[in-house]
Amino acid sequence: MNAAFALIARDVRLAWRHPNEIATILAFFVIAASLFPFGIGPEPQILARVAIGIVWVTALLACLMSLDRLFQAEVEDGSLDLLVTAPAPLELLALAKVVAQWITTALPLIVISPIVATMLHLPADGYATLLLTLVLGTPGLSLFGGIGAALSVNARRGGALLALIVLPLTVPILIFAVAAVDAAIAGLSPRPHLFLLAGLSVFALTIAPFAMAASLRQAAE
Amino acid sequence: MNAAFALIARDVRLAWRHPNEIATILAFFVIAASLFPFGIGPEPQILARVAIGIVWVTALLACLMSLDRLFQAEVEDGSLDLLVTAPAPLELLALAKVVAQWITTALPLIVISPIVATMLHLPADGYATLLLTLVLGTPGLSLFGGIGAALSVNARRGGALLALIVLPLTVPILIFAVAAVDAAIAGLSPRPHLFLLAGLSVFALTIAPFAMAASLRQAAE
Amino acid sequence: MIGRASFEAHDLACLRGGRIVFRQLEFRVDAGGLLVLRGANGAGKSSLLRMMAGLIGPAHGALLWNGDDIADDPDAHRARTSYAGHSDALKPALTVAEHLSFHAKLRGQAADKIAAALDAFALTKFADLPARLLSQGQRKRVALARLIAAPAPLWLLDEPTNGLDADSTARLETAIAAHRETGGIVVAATHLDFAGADAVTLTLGERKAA
Amino acid sequence: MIGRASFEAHDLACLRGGRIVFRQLEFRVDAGGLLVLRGANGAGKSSLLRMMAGLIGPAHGALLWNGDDIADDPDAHRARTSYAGHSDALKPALTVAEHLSFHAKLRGQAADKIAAALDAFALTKFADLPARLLSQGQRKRVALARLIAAPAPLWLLDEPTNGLDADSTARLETAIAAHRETGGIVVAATHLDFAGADAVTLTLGERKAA
Amino acid sequence: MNWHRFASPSNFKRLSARIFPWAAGGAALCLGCGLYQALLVSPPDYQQGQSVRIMYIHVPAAWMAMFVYANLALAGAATLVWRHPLAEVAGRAMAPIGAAFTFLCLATGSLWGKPMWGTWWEWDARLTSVLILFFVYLAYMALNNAFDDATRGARASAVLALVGAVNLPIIKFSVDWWNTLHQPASVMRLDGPAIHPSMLWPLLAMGVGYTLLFVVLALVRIQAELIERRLGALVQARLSAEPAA
Ligand code: HEM
Ligand SMILES: Nc1ncnc2c1ncn2[C@@H]1O[C@H](COP(=O)(O)OP(=O)(O)OP(=O)(O)O)[C@@H](O)[C@H]1O
Ligand SMILES: Nc1ncnc2c1ncn2[C@@H]1O[C@H](COP(=O)(O)OP(=O)(O)OP(=O)(O)O)[C@@H](O)[C@H]1O
Ligand SMILES: [Mg+2]
Ligand SMILES: [Mg+2]
Repeated sequence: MNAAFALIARDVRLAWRHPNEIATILAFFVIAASLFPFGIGPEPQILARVAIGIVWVTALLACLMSLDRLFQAEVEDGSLDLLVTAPAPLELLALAKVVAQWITTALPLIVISPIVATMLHLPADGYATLLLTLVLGTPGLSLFGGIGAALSVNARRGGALLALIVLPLTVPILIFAVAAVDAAIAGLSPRPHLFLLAGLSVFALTIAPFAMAASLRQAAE
Repeated sequence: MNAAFALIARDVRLAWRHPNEIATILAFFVIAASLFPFGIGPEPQILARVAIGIVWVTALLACLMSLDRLFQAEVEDGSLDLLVTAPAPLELLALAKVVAQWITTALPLIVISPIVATMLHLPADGYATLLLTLVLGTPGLSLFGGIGAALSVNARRGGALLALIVLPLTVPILIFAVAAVDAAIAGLSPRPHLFLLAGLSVFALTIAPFAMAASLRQAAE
Repeated sequence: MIGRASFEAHDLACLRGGRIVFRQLEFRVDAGGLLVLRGANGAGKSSLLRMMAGLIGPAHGALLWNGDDIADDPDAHRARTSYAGHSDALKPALTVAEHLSFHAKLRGQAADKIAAALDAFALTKFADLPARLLSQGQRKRVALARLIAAPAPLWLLDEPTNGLDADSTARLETAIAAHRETGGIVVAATHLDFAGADAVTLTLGERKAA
Repeated sequence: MIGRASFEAHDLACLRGGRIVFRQLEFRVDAGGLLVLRGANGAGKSSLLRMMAGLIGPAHGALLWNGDDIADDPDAHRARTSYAGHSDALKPALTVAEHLSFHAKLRGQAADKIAAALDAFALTKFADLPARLLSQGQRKRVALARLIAAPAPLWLLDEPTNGLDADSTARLETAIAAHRETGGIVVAATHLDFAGADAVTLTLGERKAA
Repeated sequence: MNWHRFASPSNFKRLSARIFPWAAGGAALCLGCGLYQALLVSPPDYQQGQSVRIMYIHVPAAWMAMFVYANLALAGAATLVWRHPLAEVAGRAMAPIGAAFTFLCLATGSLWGKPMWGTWWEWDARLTSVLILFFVYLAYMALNNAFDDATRGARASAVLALVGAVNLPIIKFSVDWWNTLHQPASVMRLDGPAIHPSMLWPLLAMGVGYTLLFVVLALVRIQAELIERRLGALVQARLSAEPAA
């Protein structure tokens, strides 16, 4: 356990020393989301309909960008060898890396998402649920993304391959999250969708550590 | 000049060595673009309105993902030293790397973009203009992105500039491209927008080689 | 500290990329022993060290610690093994001290040997320098200082003197001698002369062995 | 091939990260000469080599080629310099032969010395192997083979024997001797004994120099 | 039962040589009869008219898309647990076939959707989950090919095949769990098929025919892959054998 906490602390510190990486991802999030008013025209009622979708898709893509190097960087500088030969379970260490990635990427995205939602005229009823879906859904994104990142270590065209692996796995998260916010805006209960969302994240949590550890052991061979 | 061609050939070979890599990036584009209907909802008339925006955001993302490591990879394996100490002008070599990136990423995207546009129900009048905007605009994306990639190699100096300057630089490209297609769909002439788009790419071409070479020389210190 | 221990290989074979790198390899080192791996480039020294570290599995045969196959209890084997490979595994933005204390915690140990580790490789004055400012040899010394920061009975060193100056090489030899005195076992691949009392040399890639 | 040439430093100083690494450095090598750089880790050998390659500028003083400051005509200096640093600069997916022929073209030369370069470092068998399958020493040999694939009068070698086995070290010494015979100049940083007739040794980081 | 006995390449070769003619003949027979029945003999639907004939292509293709994926996941488990090379090769060989069946299902479904639902494509749960299945197949193939080392590619894609297996129940039960345009199961049901025998028999014949076709294609691809691997190993051994010092 201590090993995992040490790894989380190290990764958060590393991200903190390169704040421009987080800034890049946040800037991508804001810019990608603010592009849509140009594409759709400024009518608030149409914007409002697509707002949740845009927030979620851009959040997903931004998350993906930061996952690209999650394990690849460890392989390239030789750190993976040290992680694999450490006496702590590799499952736990892989999970710790995902947690650190979530803290440094998803958390800032969640914090600024209300701003983006406002830019897109999301109806007032949707904010609370939007935040809830992000809190419940992004762990699943990061975990499935972690599987993709571990699988694509040392692969040719790692980035695009990662997207190809992760996007289909995360589509259900996207669908339930959007459905939940839609329900809230329509005055219905978002609860069933939120439960499914939480269920997906829990499911991801149960399989991701094993899938990541298995792939990383192969990568270290 | 020969050195630049050799570098383009090497990078293209590295990226396209195996034909399935092209497939990977194309599949990424298709999957990323088909994510939006999951988020936005399937109504064709709304999809049609955001189709151009989606194609362009996805193109930008694909570009960013492949630019991320454009120079960083050269620094990490020591190749940058060989490029900087080669008797060819560094401006030309940096440009060659961007050209190779454009050939391996932007070109396949342009070729497949009509399929994505069809999935998103883009009105028929928009296709020709969409292709034109991609042909005129993606060089600008790659070049501005190349500046960002070179700047972010030099983490100490101005990595944050990537977020603060380069990403906003690409926004005008997106705006003019979307405006051009919108005009074509509305039956207006897209020409003024296309001229502006071409102008931006030419502007990028005049400054990018010098900006990239300057940051790379600093990075090699 | 470690007591009696033995590390041995029986009929070991290594396959990389579908090709046999070595086979029918045998050796035995006891507590306090030093095994020096020699052989031409590509003979399989690094592969053997990675196998000893549990990073790759043997294609045939087994590695035994105190007579037990290390594959039977990989957790215990990882706890007793410290591996220092070709790469330094340094993060440019982290300081030397941060690297060492992270490594100790990663291996589940208290971060109380950092000062000793810095001292052993004359790194004390670089403790707060980020790794990106270090020279090649200084980086290598940080990688080696990990061995002291998080002690383990079995040291696996892949060309540890690469890039070290004479003074640092002497410090490494001192560290190895001290480790062996407490009953530790050291396996080191090298192309150079390596000082060490009664070291066993295993040369890979010779006709007899292949 | 190269004729009379000289490479010298006058009152050279190097600043890294706001700290003086060395100053008042003087040396001179003539055509056919070998300058061996020595000094403890962090003494500034790599920094000096990078300065000679034009990668970093001197904080003070100048490097002269045939009496002209190399900073006056950096293009000409790059054309005459071949730099082999700590890193191998290999792309895992490219083959050994592809690396060498790319390097020749990058330096504006015909790719007709590839076979000779492969032969000089016993790499002919590996010509079509992707670099990711190579061992550490084999990688280093590819990096060194670049010197032969794209000839240049001035060789700058940063710890070139790191990771090489005895046979490869001998091949490197042969290559250096052959280069010097044609009037080439070699500057090499090393911690080891380096065979070379009438080599000039420059030791960095000694009190006198600092 | 000792599976390893069948799994050695030479035993596999003998076994597949024995199966092959029967499977190929059976596939030809079933597909021939099935298509004849489906396109000419069976009655047009009282609601759907002639377009119901797409069903005989579409439905077995959908079954195969899922069936092949299940095999892929099993091969993946075998790759990871027993590390058997034949499982690796089998996964690699089956994936494109499964992707082709999935594509066939999507394409025929889309063709059928136009007359039935008035749209080529709808983002409905059943359709979407099959599209995801197709994407997972693509990702599997890309990952399998993304490494120089075939074993590494096989193991990485095996992990993906297992993770992606959750999609199978979603496809199967999407019509029950959500309100979909797509109709619920009428053949593969616990309480027996609810479909007229004149349609059921040709459908089942097509299903058997597709399965045998899959077996034939998979055997051919596995053989080809085994030969390619042996060649690759020979070439690599020649290239990288360094003379002993
Ligand atoms: C691209 C669009 C479509 C896709 C991806 C799709 C997918 C599937 C799948 C996966 C199954 C297998 C279900 C199972 O075994 O439980 C299936 C069965 C079936 N589909 Fe579709 N389908 C599509 C369009 C259509 C359309 C337009 C119709 C006709 C209205 C249709 C009618 C059927 C029927 C009758 C079955 C057999 C159900 C059974 O008896 O079990 N499908 N489809
Ligand atoms: N990029 C850098 N920025 C700032 N300082 C640096 C940088 N690289 C090296 N230094 C510092 O400059 C000094 C000289 O480093 P250099 O790499 O030249 O030493 P060296 O003699 O090659 O040592 P070694 O034998 O370890 O390779 C060291 O003290 C180092 O800390
Ligand atoms: N990842 C790999 N995949 C396939 N083959 C490899 C891999 N790494 C190394 N090899 C091959 O295995 C053999 C042994 O390599 P290894 O790195 O163990 O040699 P070594 O004795 O450490 O050499 P060196 O002295 O150059 O470091 C070499 O022929 C090499 O080509
Ligand atoms: Mg080695
Ligand atoms: Mg140095």
